[in-house]
Amino acid sequence: MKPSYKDQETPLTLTELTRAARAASTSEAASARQWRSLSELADDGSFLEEVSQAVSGVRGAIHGLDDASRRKFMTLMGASFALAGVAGCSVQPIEKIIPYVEQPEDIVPGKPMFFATAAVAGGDGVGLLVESHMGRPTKIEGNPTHPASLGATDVFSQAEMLALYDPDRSQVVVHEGRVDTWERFLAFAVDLRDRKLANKGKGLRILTQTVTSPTLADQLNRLLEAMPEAKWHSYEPVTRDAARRGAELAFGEPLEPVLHLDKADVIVSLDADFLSWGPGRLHHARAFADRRSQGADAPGEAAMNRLYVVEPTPTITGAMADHRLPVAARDVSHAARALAKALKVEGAPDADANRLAGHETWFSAAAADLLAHKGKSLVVVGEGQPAEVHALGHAINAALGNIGETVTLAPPTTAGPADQLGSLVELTRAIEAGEVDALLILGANPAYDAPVDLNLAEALLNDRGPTLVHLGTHDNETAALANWHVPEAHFLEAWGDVRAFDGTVAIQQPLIAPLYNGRTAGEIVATLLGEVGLPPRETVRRYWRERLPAETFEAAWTQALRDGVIKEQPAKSDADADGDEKAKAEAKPKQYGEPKLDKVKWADAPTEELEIVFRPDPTLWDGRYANNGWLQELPKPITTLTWGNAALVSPALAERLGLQNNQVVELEYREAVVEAPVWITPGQADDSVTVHLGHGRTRVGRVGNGVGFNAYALRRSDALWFGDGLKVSATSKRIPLAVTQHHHNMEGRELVRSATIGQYRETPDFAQAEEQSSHHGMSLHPDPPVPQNEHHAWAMAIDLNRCIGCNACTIACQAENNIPVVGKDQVLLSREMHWIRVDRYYEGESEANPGTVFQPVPCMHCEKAPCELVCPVEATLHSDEGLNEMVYNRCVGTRYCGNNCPYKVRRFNWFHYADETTPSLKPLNNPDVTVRSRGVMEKCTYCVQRINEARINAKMAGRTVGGDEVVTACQGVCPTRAIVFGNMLVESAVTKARQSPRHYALLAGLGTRPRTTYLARLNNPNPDATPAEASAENSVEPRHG
Amino acid sequence: MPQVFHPSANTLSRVVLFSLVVGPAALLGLIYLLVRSPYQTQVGVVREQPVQFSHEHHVNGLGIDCRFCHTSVETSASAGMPPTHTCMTCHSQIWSDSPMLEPVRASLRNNEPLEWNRVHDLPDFVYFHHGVHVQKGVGCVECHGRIDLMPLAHREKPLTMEWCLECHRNPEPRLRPKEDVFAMDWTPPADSELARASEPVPTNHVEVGQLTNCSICHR
Amino acid sequence: MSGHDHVENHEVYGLMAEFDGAAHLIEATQSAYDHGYRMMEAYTPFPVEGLDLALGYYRNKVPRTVFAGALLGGLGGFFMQAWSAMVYYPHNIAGKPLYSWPAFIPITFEMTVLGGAFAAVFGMLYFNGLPRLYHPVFNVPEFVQASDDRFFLCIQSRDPLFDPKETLSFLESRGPRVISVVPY
Amino acid sequence: MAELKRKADRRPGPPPVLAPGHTFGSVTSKISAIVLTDPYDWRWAIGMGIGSSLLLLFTVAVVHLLLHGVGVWGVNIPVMWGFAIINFVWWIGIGHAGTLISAILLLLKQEWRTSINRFAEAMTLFAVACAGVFPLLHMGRPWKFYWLLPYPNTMALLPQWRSPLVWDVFAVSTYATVSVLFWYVGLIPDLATLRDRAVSRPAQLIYGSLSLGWRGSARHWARYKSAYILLAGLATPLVVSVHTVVSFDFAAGVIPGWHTTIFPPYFVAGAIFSGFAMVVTLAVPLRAAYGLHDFITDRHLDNMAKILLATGSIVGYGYAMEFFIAWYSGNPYEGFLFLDARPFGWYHLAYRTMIFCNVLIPQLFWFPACRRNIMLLWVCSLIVNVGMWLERYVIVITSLSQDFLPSSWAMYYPTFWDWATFLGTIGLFLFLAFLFIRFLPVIAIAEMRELVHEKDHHAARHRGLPAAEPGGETQ
Repeated sequence: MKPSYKDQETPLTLTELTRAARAASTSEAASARQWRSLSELADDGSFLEEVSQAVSGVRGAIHGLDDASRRKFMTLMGASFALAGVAGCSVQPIEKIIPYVEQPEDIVPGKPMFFATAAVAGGDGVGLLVESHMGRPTKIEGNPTHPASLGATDVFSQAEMLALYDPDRSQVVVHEGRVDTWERFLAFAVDLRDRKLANKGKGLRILTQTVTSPTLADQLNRLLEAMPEAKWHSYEPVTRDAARRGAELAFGEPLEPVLHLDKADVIVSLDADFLSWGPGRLHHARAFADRRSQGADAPGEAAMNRLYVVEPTPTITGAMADHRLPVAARDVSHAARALAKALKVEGAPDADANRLAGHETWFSAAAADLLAHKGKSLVVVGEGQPAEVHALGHAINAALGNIGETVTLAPPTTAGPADQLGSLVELTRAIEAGEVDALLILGANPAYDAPVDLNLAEALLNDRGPTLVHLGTHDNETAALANWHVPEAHFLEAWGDVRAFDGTVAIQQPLIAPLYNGRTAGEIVATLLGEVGLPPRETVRRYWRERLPAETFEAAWTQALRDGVIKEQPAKSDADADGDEKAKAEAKPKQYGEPKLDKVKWADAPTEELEIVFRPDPTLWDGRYANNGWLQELPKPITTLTWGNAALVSPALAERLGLQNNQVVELEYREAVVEAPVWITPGQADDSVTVHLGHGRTRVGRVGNGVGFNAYALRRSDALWFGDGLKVSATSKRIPLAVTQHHHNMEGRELVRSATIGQYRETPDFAQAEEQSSHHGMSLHPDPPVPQNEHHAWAMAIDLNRCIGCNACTIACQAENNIPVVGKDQVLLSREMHWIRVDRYYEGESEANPGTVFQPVPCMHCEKAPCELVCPVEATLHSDEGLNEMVYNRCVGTRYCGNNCPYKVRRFNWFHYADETTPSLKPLNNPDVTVRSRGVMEKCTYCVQRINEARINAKMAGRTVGGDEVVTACQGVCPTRAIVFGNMLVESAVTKARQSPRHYALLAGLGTRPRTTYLARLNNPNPDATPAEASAENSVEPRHG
Repeated sequence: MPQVFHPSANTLSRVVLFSLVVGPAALLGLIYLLVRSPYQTQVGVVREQPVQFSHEHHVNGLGIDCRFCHTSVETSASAGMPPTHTCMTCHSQIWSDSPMLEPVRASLRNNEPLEWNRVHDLPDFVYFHHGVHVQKGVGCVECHGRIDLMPLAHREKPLTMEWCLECHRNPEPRLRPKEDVFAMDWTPPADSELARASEPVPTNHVEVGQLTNCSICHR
Repeated sequence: MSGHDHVENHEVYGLMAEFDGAAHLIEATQSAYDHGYRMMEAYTPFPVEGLDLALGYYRNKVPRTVFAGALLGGLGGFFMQAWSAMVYYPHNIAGKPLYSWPAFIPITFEMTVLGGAFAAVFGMLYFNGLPRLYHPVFNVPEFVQASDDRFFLCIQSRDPLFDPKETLSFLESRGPRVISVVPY
Repeated sequence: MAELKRKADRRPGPPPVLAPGHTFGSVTSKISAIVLTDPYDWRWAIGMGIGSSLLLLFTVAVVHLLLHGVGVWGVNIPVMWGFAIINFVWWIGIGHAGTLISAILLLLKQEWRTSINRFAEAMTLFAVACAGVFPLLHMGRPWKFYWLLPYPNTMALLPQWRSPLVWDVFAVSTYATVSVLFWYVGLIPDLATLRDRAVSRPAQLIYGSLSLGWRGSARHWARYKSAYILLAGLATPLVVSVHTVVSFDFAAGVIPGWHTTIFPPYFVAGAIFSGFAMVVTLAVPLRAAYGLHDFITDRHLDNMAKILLATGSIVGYGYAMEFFIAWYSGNPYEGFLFLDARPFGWYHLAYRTMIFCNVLIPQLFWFPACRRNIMLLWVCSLIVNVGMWLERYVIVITSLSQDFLPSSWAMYYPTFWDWATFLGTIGLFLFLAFLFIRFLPVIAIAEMRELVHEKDHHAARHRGLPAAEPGGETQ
């Protein structure tokens, strides 16, 4: 194939490259082959050397995998993937065993290892532990020692696993549309450095995303010292500018609030989705849930927190609220004012009464509640609210004496410009003025996600535009405009460090050498600093060697690599306010004086118009995950929408405009027009239409291209999060939206059981309704037919009072159990494969503001499983430890079990869903789980591979498995610890849960005796709530039989 | 003339009728035998290997312990295949220029691993853990036969589910004290054979009931 | 019986008389039986009641064969299930007892019917000595009518009383339409 | 009832089961002529054309299915069974009339069965053949179907005997086998007739060997009769058992709308109902095409109409009881399904049409006029066929699409391939049926002779004369 490409004059597209690569890649190591074929494409002999050099660069870094073994590890895996997948009958084909040439000390074939690193999402770090099978990362877990993880992860960190192996990742250096090499880029970079040193960096601009990496920040600052005329801009489409500017207004300096939900009895959220958006969300979720379940296990004590939420569009935070009020985003500011007035905050302006008409009592009740809990209450303002609301929020918290108690203030964890939007605008103007001759875009994708009114793309394209260097994981919209595109290394391939919401720093260490020869931002900057060839690992080490006591450095460094968290010393002079925050966050916080409101200018938007509300997508975030099949197919909380976004409208608005679900409307905002399908969303504010960012990518890969519509096309720098004057006009077109739940009402069935804390105290066993008790243990055959294991009986309990419906369990399960992605057309046929789904039901009469409850549903592992009875071939039956086993290779696919499952948790391979052809996806599979073939049933196994591993280890050690020793994937990832799993026969978390008065089994009346059971949900509504709230209250009536 | 057939037709017709009934049964029997034959189970079939490695010579002749090459057999699911390096520890000194060992030297020279053809190959959906079997006192010989007497390695047991179950249902006769696991020629002491042979079940904490759960091997 | 006759007897299978109707055939057969003939057979286009009795045939083994077959099938079916569920590989299926006899009933029943049906058909064929595609009676040209609207009585030469002339005259005395010799 | 009586009195008497003036010879020649001497028939050609083109569609559909997997059908989660099982139950139901007519009516000495049992049995076989393909095709891995059979294997596993699907395998295969035997045994004497009347050598050889050398000897007849009666005796409970077992496929499930004890009786009734409807659907054009009015008389059609009325009403009663129990039990899930989802929900159209076709239409047959109006009868039989298909649709689809957890409710939409497979089996059915009509006697000749014989005996006894042998008059 070499000549066929050599003759080509036209530039090669990425897809051509990958196709070529795939053609070349045989059973042999996929990535290695791709390099080779690509080097042929590049028609450059030096390519192979470059590869091996890049490799030796990380020699030893990959925990002892040397070049040879690294080049072979995939082949080794190749064998075990051939092993995955259910083979047919007939004689087996001969298999190869390929040993190492020289076996690394610490690698034991068949035994996984875990390494600490950290994910960086929108600037804030989440500590991770990554499972690695013989040099091949397969699964991500949270790092318990990291404050932003506490052992849990969000959906994004889970999906990073797939992101790493994404076959559509950019794989080669591209120069002017032609494949090129890193050496040639280095030549260019070195030349650029010389030129820029000459003119003090005039005309050199660097655009990054939010940077919290101390090392990278240090590198950039050193660069700016060397080239004073150069400028560093940073832009994040989901920026926290407002929070920082709000603090600036109130305190005179840009600060970031650090929440301490564990101390808050009463929380008022002003459009703040603190459970799923913003730094430390996992930390907050845990703290919130812990407070939520105080008084839940023993009805006596009552310290359960109470949550008021005011928000334009339903979020999972709103779903957890005891009192939720949907108001337009523009009116949240008035909600804040109303509270401020009620709390007599001086300088607070009057609220426009008719904006909140009918809800006065709501606010008075909330205000009273806040007053009653001075110092133990908290007002949180959302990222999507303008600066003045944040300022007002600070004032209210100050008035309530919460600052320093439930919220502390800290300098931003982010380095670089505090006003990111401002710096992007400035950059754009400079480009337009032709003042920029070289622009380095490190990771950012402004061509896609910059506000539309900046016309950044045009500016870059016009002939006075700069030489554009783009570093990115994908050959994306911005790369298309770039003169140089350099593939960016995934963080699992890279050295680095990252700061968490509270300032804690975690070291990122690579789990594997760059699959696609990617580079980090640090490496690019290093070249400009003249540190060519300095291994990235050294860059990081050098930074920390300067900051940690020399004598103990090596120990500290190893410690940091093992724990994933680095112990900082009080900062040295030069480094920005480095060390302290962590200390501050815990110890007595430094005082920043009383917040003042005098500098605040109170904007007032015209009312009586539709407003458009922009939100980061719950699963694609700002679009960076658009090519991630797991996240595309992950149901979005609340809407359960997959594969695309929609214009969310309230039932009332839909009524008014005569809109139906799936109907396409034209959204016209200022001059821009976008076509979007409608999804009618109960709980949406009537005048607000919410659109999620991150969809409608045009150049990201096979998965993400053209999915959904691009909401950035409506987003303007003066209305980053919401704006008035949206025009909605219906069309006759329809775009079917792939939702995974079509029916939203429990039909009066006792599926999710809930009560107010008051009702709970009266009748603690409210959840154990008659239908349950009466049928309990009723059976003609009470005893199992075969002797049961006397040591182990596995069971799972899910605390609905803790579950926040974030769907992390679903994606963690997908990652652990090789669950395939099926695509939009299959989801539309309701054929999604998720083993654990999060059901969402609306409660109460009010469609405008219903109660929302979540219920994760994995396999129930019924002791009397209806599925087993009807299987004609014993493909599903019971183990002596109480597992409902599914034997894929025995299944003939009659689907009778699926029909007969009352919980509908069984999933069927209608086609051959598993992707066994894409080479780069093979290493992704968990070698301990069979890859299912076409025509077989599958379902939750309680992560039987983990049970087996634990059992085997225990047996080899001559002991029995501990009650809580086995951690299922869904349990491990859960931010709120809503899921407990273990052995019912011994003292364990699950035993405890099953004794709780809130304990109940789903559809117990059927006598299936589920091993997966639930703890009922509790709400803590304000007794003084007004009749207006009655509708919301209905949602928390206990429902007996 | 109503007589349509020749007298021979009588015999013929009866033969046909008979074979219609018996034929299918015979076919089933044939298949039954076939799936148990070496054609299917590959018992006794020697596989072509890059190097004609003789267990007989190395184990029986030189008395090298299994674990010298299969290092992780006691701890891990995979017994582990010796890296080229291991071979060269000796063969850099002895037979260092034998043409038979050229592939090994080439491997080390070019950093290209040797590619062996798997002899004991379980179906893809079966998960076998060497470590636990060794720890529970299942001798190598139970599954691999007298590999120490094989000049060229081949399968001695059929490795069918039926065969696995024989032991999983009734492990006693096939267990031995842990220290004898690697002794290829071990036989239960003559005195009260069965008693001594089944004694490892309690001492090695084998939970027999558990061994027939499907998920023990299939996940 | 004379050797001469003996030879003759071996040249013909028997003498076949053709009658118009069932009633007529029955009375002819009856008298033949009374006359002492035993080795004879009547052929009709449809089952004629009483004809077999007239021939002195009343040992029909088919029913007991069917009973045996049904019994065999039923027991076989039940024990196959019980054995494999209880002994061969006992499983915990939905917590149901290993010996779930009620669940075994349908298949036991089906196997009973199957066994009986096979016994009925193959038993009938066996006792009838079928298939027998070639048979001397087919050598009689008129015999085509046996499957249409004619009724035949054939006295075989194996019968000790058989004597070409006497038997012929006896048959003639029964007033048939035609009498033909059945060659081997 | 009284109404009926008066009508009956007003009538001179029911039409005969066999037109007068027929003799052994006339019966034999008339029926065997269809196979042996009748010239090539254009109506047959058209029918065969339709049949085989649909059969071609079937082949395409099956190949497509096997290449891609059951996902090509509209089945989803929660509705994991779709057209395949609906069609299976529908065909199996149709397959009941044949054996019922031959066996039960034989035991009940219903002489009117004689002229319709042969093609009714044939219809049974072909229907069962059509039914049989669906359980195979609907499997995720059809090539593993043999795991449902008990055979010695290296996995040390036999089928799971508690699963109704395994019962199905045994019930359906037994039913097919016994029906074939029963049908073939019935054919043997007629094959002999064809052998003797055939002119071409090949025909003689083929019919000859198939007739196993039958020569109609009295002793053979005796054993033949007892074997035939015993087969009928075995087949009778078999018929009942087969659809009972099929109904267990649903009744053994926990799904509301399935988990009910009334299923066995009302499935069996439904089966007979649809079976007879199909017999009528076939008999009417058949007798028109081949002028068999003498053998398939209005008496037959009248009786079958009455059976449609009876069984249709039983089915109606079944529906009513489901309704009542759903309300009376107070089970919320049953209640939702029967009192809400089916009559008013997503599938109310299918449900209401079903009631109309299966319960209301048959009520017409209270009126003799309707029973004797052949065209009307035929149209009604078609409607009933549709109705009974809808019944299975309602049972399978509505119950599954809305069961216990509202979160997993979803609708079911059949795809092109669902329809192709369904129509395809109709093609298979027609194809086989037309082959049968062309090459085998559609009416049991020997039994017709017997009928003639008995008729004349009765006639003779009435006249008090010795029976004149009808055989005589032919020459």
